[in-house]
Amino acid sequence: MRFGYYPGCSQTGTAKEYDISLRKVIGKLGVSFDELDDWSCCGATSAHVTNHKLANALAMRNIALAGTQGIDNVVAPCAACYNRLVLSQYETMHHPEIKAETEELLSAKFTQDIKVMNVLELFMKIGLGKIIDNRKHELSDLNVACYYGCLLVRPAEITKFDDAEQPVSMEKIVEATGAKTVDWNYRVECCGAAHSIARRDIVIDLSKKIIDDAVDNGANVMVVACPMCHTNLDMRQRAMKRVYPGHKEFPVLYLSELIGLSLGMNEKELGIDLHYIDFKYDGNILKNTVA
Amino acid sequence: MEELRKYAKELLEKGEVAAVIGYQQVNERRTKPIIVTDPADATKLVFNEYCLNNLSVYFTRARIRSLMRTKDKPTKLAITAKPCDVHSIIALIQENQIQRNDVHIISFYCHGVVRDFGCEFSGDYLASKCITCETHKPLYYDKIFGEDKVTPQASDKSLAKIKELEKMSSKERFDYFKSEFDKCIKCYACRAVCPLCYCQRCITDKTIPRWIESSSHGRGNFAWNIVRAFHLSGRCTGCGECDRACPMDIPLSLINRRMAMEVKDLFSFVSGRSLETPTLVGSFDKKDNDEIFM
Amino acid sequence: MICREAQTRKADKNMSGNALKDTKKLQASFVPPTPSAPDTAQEHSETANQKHIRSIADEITEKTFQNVSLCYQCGKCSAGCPVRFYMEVAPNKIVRLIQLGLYEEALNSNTPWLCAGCLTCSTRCPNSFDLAKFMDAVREVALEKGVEVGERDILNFHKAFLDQIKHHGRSYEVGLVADYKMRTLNLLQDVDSAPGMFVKGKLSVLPHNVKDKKSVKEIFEKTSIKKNQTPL
Amino acid sequence: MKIGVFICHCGENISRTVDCPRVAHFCEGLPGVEYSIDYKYMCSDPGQKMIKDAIHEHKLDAIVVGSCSPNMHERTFRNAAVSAGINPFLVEIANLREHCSWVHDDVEAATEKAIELVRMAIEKVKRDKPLTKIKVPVTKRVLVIGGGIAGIQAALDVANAGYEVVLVEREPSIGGHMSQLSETFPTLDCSQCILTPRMVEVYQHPKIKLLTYSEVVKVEGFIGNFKATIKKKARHINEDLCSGCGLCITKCPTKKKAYNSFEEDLAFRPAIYVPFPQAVPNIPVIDETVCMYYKNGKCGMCVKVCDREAIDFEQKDTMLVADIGAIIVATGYKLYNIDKKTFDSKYKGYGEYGYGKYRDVIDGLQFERIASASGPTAGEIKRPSDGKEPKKIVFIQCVGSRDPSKGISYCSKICCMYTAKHAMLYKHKVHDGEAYVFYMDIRAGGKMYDEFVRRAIEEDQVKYIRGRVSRIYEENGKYIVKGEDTIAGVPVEIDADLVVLATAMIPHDNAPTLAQTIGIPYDRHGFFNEAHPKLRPVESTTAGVFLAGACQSPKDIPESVSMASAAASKAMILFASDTLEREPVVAKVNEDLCAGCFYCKKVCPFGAIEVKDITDVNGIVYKEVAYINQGVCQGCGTCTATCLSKSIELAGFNNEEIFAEIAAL
Amino acid sequence: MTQQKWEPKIVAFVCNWCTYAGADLAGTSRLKYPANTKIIRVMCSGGIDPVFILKAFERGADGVLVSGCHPNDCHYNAGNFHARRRWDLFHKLLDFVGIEKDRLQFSWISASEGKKFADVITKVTKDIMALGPFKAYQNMNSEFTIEFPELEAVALKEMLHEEEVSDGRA
Repeated sequence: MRFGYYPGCSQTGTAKEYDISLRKVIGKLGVSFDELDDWSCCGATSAHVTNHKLANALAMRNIALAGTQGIDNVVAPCAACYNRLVLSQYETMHHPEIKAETEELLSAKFTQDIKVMNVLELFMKIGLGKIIDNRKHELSDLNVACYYGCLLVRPAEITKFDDAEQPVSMEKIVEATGAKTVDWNYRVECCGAAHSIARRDIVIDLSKKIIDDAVDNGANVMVVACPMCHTNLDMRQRAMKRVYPGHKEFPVLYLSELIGLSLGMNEKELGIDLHYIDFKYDGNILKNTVA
Repeated sequence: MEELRKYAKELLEKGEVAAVIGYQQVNERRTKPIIVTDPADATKLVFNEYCLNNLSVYFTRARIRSLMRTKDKPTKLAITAKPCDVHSIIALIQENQIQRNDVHIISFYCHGVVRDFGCEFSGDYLASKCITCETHKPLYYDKIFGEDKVTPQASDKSLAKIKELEKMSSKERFDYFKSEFDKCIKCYACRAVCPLCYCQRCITDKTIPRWIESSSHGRGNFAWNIVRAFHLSGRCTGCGECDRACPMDIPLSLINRRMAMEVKDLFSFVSGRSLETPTLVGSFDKKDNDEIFM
Repeated sequence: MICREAQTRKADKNMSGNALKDTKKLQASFVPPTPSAPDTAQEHSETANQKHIRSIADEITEKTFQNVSLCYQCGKCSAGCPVRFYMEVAPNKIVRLIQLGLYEEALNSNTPWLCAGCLTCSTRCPNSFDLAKFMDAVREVALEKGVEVGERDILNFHKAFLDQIKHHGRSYEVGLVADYKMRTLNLLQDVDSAPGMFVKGKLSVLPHNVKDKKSVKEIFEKTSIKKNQTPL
Repeated sequence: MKIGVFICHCGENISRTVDCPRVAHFCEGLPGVEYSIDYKYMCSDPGQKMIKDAIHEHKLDAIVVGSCSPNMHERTFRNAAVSAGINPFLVEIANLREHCSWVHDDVEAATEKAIELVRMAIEKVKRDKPLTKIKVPVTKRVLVIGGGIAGIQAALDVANAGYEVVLVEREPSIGGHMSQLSETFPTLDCSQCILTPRMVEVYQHPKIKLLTYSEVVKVEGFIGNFKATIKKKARHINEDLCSGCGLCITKCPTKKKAYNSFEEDLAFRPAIYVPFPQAVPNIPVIDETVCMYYKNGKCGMCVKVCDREAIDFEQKDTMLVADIGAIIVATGYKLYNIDKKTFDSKYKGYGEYGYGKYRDVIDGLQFERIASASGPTAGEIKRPSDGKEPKKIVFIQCVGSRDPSKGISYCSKICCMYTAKHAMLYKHKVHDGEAYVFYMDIRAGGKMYDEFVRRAIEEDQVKYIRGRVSRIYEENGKYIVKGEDTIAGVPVEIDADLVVLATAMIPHDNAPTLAQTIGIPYDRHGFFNEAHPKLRPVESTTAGVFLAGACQSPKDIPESVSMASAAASKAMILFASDTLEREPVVAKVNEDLCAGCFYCKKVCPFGAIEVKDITDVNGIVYKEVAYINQGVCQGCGTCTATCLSKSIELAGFNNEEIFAEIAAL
Repeated sequence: MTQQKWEPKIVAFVCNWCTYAGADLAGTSRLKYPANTKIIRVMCSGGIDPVFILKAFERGADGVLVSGCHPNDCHYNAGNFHARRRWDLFHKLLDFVGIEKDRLQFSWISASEGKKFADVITKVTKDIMALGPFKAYQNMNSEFTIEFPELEAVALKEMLHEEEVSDGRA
C-alpha cells in the first residue's frame, strides 16, 4: 500500500517526532509514503481568517501538485492541514466561480477529486488487524483519553468519516494497541490552537480544562492526532503550572507514537523524548515521571 | 428430407393438422413457401440452407388462420420452422396471436442459412443473424429432424457497423439515418414480412388523427422508421426478414439489433426465448433503471 | 425582536431631530443581502431615491455563498463557543448586527478576531449557517475597510505567519516568533519554551524553503487585499 | 362549431403579467371562435352570467376559459356551461394563472404564452366529445386506519350516524399516544380519564368492528368501492375465549425480558402482555421473539394457568377482506428518535446532547410516563439512572424541530405547550426543585394556551431561557447543560439532574408505504398531503380518502379531534346518496381494429380489461379482443399508449384532442 | 416568437396528479421560470405515447419534457412504472438515430415539488438553448418549412383532418 504524503510545516519543526514516528510505524505495517514534491504551507488558520482567496489558493496549490504528480490520495497527518485541504477542495469543487478563479490563479486544472486523508482514516484504511497482528506489547495498563480536537472530524458533512459529536474511530485504533480508552467529555473541544502565541491566556485555560477532564475521567495518558493540539497540551503545561500552581503534569502522545510503542519501538526511536512532559513505557509497566 | 415428407403426410392424413406451412424448392439455390393441405403435396416439402423465409408470419394471415376455423372441428396448423423462426412463434404465442396447442412445430437442427437466394452457402454469404446465433437446436418443438452441424465462421459486420455508429456524434448519426430513411418508398414490405406486425390496421394507416405522415418525404419516413423500430423494441426476435424484404436496402435490422442490445443491457430480456418469462412490454420491475429521470 | 423594536423606536426619535449619542439609525441596507437583479435595483433606487450600494452584508454573502438571513438567532453557536468567555459580544450577536446593518459595532468588536475557527458553531448550527466561514468574511471585510481591529496581537501574529509563508513557502517558527515579537514588542513571552525547543532540536535556525518560492509569492501578490473598496 | 373564449383577469393576478384584452382579441380571429371576451373575475356571479348569456346569445357549442388552474374552478365553469345547456365536457380551461402569470415576469413573453395556451385549449375543445358522468354504487362502510384519539373520534362519529366502521389498529390496544400522557394542557386534566370511556365506547359499539394488532396491507378500487385487505396478526390468544383475567401475565416466567414500549422503554414486560391496564380490548398478546415456547418449545405456563384454554400457540396471521366506501387515515405520529444516525439517514442524531448515551437525558413521552400516576415510578418524579428525585431539571425545546441541518425544518407545534406542562407538573411534585426551559420562541397560540405558559413562568417560577443548548455532558452524576441566554447575552451552564428533550413529531417510518398502499401523496417528511392547504384540509387528493390527526402534520389533541370529526362528516356526505357520479374519463376499445395482443390487459393497473370473443355468423370465435369494464377503469390511459394499433381511446383525453393541442403549438 | 432573438419552443407532457399539481404549486408559490414551455396535461405519465414526442418535434418543438409521479407514488399505482420502461427505450432509440439526448428529458415531480418543477423547467430551457433550434428535424423536407405558411396549413390539415377511411366514422 502506498499513500501520498503531505507533512505540513509543523512536521518539520515542532512536531518532528510526529513525522518520525508516523513514518516508522507505517513502515512497520508495510505501508509507504510518497512525499508530495515541493509542497508548501496550507495557509493554516492565518490565511483563512484574513483572506479567503489566499487561503484557498495556498491549499489548492498542494492539491494541484498532487494532481500533476499523479497522486490521488494524500495523507495530511496534521488535523489543521487536513481540514484546510479538505475544505478548500470542497469549496473549489462545489463552486464553479471559485474553481475557475483558482485554476487561473494557479494555472492548473482541477479535474479529479484528490482524496485527502487524516491519520485516523489512514490507520482505518491500513486496517486495525494489521496493528493487532504486528503488536509486540499490549498496552493494557494505559487508560487513554482520545483527543480528536476540533478540526479532525468537522464539518462531518464534508469530512464524512466519523460522527462530529461522538466520534469512535480513534478509540477503535487505540483499542487495537491493547490500551483501554476512557469516556470523557472534551474529545472534540477546541484547544484554541490559532491563538497559541498571541493569546496564550486563552490557550492555557482551554488546554487546562481538557487535561483536567481527561484526568477526572481516569485517563493516565492522552493521545492526539494534531501538532497544534500537541503543542498546546504538552508544551503549554509549563506555563499552566505557573498559572495554576496545583497542576500535575500529564503525558500527551501522538497517535503514531502510541501505536509505535505497541509495535515494540522505544521512546527514543519514536521521538517521545522530545516531548516536554516525559513519558516512559517499559514493557508493561507505566512510568510517568515528573520532570 | 424424406422423413419430413413422410411425417407431414401422416399429420395431414390423420387430420391432426389442417395444413403444413413449409418450403418448396424453386431451383438449386432458391426456395419458396408452400401451404400444403393435400397429403399428396407433402412430397414437395424441403428443408435446407436456402429456406430463408420466416414462415411464422403466415400465422397472422387471415386466410391461413381461417383454415383452423372449420365449422365442425377446429384443427392445428403445422409449420416447418428454423430454430430462429421458433422465437417468432414464441413471441406470437405470448402476444395471444396463436395458442401453443394450435401449432405443431416441426423443426430442425440448424447451422445457418444463406444471406440471399442464389448465394453459395459459406462464411462469406452467411446470413447476418446466423453469425452470432446460439440456438442451433430449437427451444420449443413437437418434432425435430436433422443433426447438429458447425456453422461457417464469418465476421460480424453489422455489429461493427453499430459500434462505428455509436462512436459518431449525434449529428453524424442523424445525417446517416436521415440519408438511409430518405430512401424509403413506404412500400411497407418490412411490415408485411414481419411476423410481429400483425395489427389489423397499422398505426401508420390510422387517419383520425394522422399518427404518421403517409407521404414518403423525409419527415414521414423518419417517423415511420422510428415508430416501426420502437414498436419492435423488446419484441423483435431478430429474424432479419425486414432487411431481406426492403427493396431500398435500408438497414432496418441494424436498428432492431441495436435496440435488442439495449433491452438486454437494461432489462436482461431477450424476446421470444421463453414462454414463461413475461413480455418486456406489459411488465415492469420496481427496480428498473431510473437514470434518465430527473 | 425586542432589540430591533428598541432600535427602531430610537431611530424614530432621531428623525424628530433630537439625536441621542447612542442612537442607531437602521439603514435600508439590511434588506435581504442576496445580489439583486439589475431591474429590481433600479426600482429600488427610484422608490428610495438613492442608489443601491453594495452593502457589507452583500459582500459577506458573496464571499461565503450563504445568506446572512439564514441565522435565526437561536444562540446555539454562542452556547458552544470555546472562546465565548473572552469575547465582548456573543457570536450570534455579530450576525444580528450585520443583519441589522450595524456594521461598525460588528467590525470593531474583538469577537471575530477571537474566533478560533474550530467549527463547533458551524457543525451544530440548526439552520446550517456556517458561522466560522461568516467570521472569516467579517475579518476580511474589516481588513479591507481598514477598521481598527479589536485584537491587534492576533492580527499581528497572522501577519507574521503569512509573511513567513510568503518568503519561504513554509512556516519557519524562529522567524515567525521573531517577526511577531518585533510587531508586538512583546519580547518576553515564550522565552520559557524556546530554549527548550532548541535543545530538543525542534527548532532549526535556518528556514525551510520551498523550491518554487516564486509561485507561492505570486499567490500572495495576486490575492492581496485591496483596502477601502467602499466606505463603511 | 361555435366556440366562446373567456379570459379572466383574476383581479390583477393574471392581468398583471398577461395582457388579457390582447389575448381575448387575438382569439376572436381564430377559426371556430365565435365570441371572445375578457373580464375581471370570470368565477364571480356576474362572470358566470356573462358566460351563460354569451352561450345563449351566440349559440355557442363549446367554451374555453382562460383562468386559474382547472383544479380550482373547472367545476364552476362546467356547472355554468351545464346551466346554459352545454355538455360539461365541452369546457376547457387554459391555466393562465398558476402556469403563466404567476411564474413569469415579462409581460410580452407571458402574453405570448397565454395566447398559445388558449389556442391549445381551443384546438382541444373543437375535438372534445360530449360525455356523461358514470354512476357507481356506494358501499356505506368506513375504514378507519389508526386507533388513536383521532381514529377513535372518527369511528364513533361515523358509527353514531348509523354507518358501519372497520377500525384497524396496529398495536394490541387502541388509545394511541394519548393513553400514554399523564395530564393534558392547558387544563391539566388526566388524559386517561377522558380517553378510556371513549375507548370502551368503541369496543361496545355495535356498528364498529374493531381490529387491533392488525394492519392494512392492500387497498384496491376507488371511491365508494374500495376493497381493503387487512392482516390480522397472530396474537396467539383466542379472542373469543379470553376473559382478560390476566393470570397468564402474572404467571409468565419471562418477567423482564422485553422493554415495555408503552412505558417508552422505562420498564419491562413479560412475553405475554397487555400494553397497559386499561387496554381495549383487554386481551393479551404473546411476543414470539421473547416467549420461551417459541425459543425452545418448553414452558407453556400460560396454557397451564388459563382455564378457558384461550392460548393458541399455533395461531397464524389471517387476512380479512372488507368492502369499503371511504377511508379515514389517522395513523398519527412518532417522536423523533435522536440517537446517533448514519450519514445516509434522512435525519441526523444529536450526539452533542448524548441521548442514548446518558440515561437521564430523556424525551417528552418518557417524561409523561415518569409523571404519570400509572407509570413506572407511580407518578413520582425519579430519574431513570439511579431513581433519585431530580432537584434541577432542564427542558430543551425544538430538539429536531426547526433544525433543518438535522433533517426537520418544521415546527412541531405542541412542544411549547407540553414543555410548559411538564415544567409545571415537575414543580407541583418537587416543590424544592428548579426547572429551566431552553426555548427559541414560545408558540402558544390557542385558547388559554399563552395564559398557561405564563402561569408556568409566573406562578410556578419556571425559568425560561431563550437560546438553544449547544452541548450536554456528564460530570459527577450531573449533566452539564451549556447554553447561552441570548436575551441577556451571557453564556449559561446548568448542572442538571435530569434533562428532558422536546423532540420533534415525525410520521411513522412506514407512513410512505401505507400512502403507497392506499395511493395518497405524502410530503418529503412522510406526512400525508391534504388536497388543498386551506380549503380541503381533511381530504387527500385521492377521492374517498380522508385524513385525520397528526399523520397530516403535527397537531395537538383538540385539533386532531376536530379534524377527525371533519373527516367523519366528509365520509358521511359521501354516504348521503346511494350512487356516486364519476368523471367519464374511461378508455374504450375499437373492437374492429383490436389485434388482440392484450398488452393493454398486462399494463392495466386495475384489471379493468377483459377478453371478449368475437364470433362470425356461424358462431365460431374468429378473434379475441380487449374489452374495458367501464366501472373498473380509472382512466389513466396507460393502455392507450401501450396499444400498438392505437385501438383504444381515452374519453376526454383522446389522441385526436392531444394531437390538436400539439398542433396548436 | 420574435424574429430577432430565437426562443426555444418546449412542450411538457405532464400527468394530472403529480406534475401538473406541482406546476400549480410552483404558481401558487410564485416561483419564476422561463416562459418557453407549454404544458399538455394527460391523466398519467403511462398514457403518453412516444409518437406525441415525434409529433411535437414535427410541429416545431425544440425540446420535450415528460414528467410524472415518482415511482411508487403513481395515482394509478403502476402507470409510471410502465412509462419508465417505455421512455428508457425510446430515449435510447432517439439517441441512436442521432437526436441529441437533451432534446427529450424526463423527470419525476410530485404535487409538493413546486420548486423542483421550476428548477426542471429552467434546466430544460437552458439545455435546449444550448442545443439551439431543432432545425434538423423540422427542415427534413423543405416544402414544409415555416417559409411557406400556406403549406404549413396544408400540413396541419393533413395531420388532423385527413379523411378517415377504415375507422368507419368519417
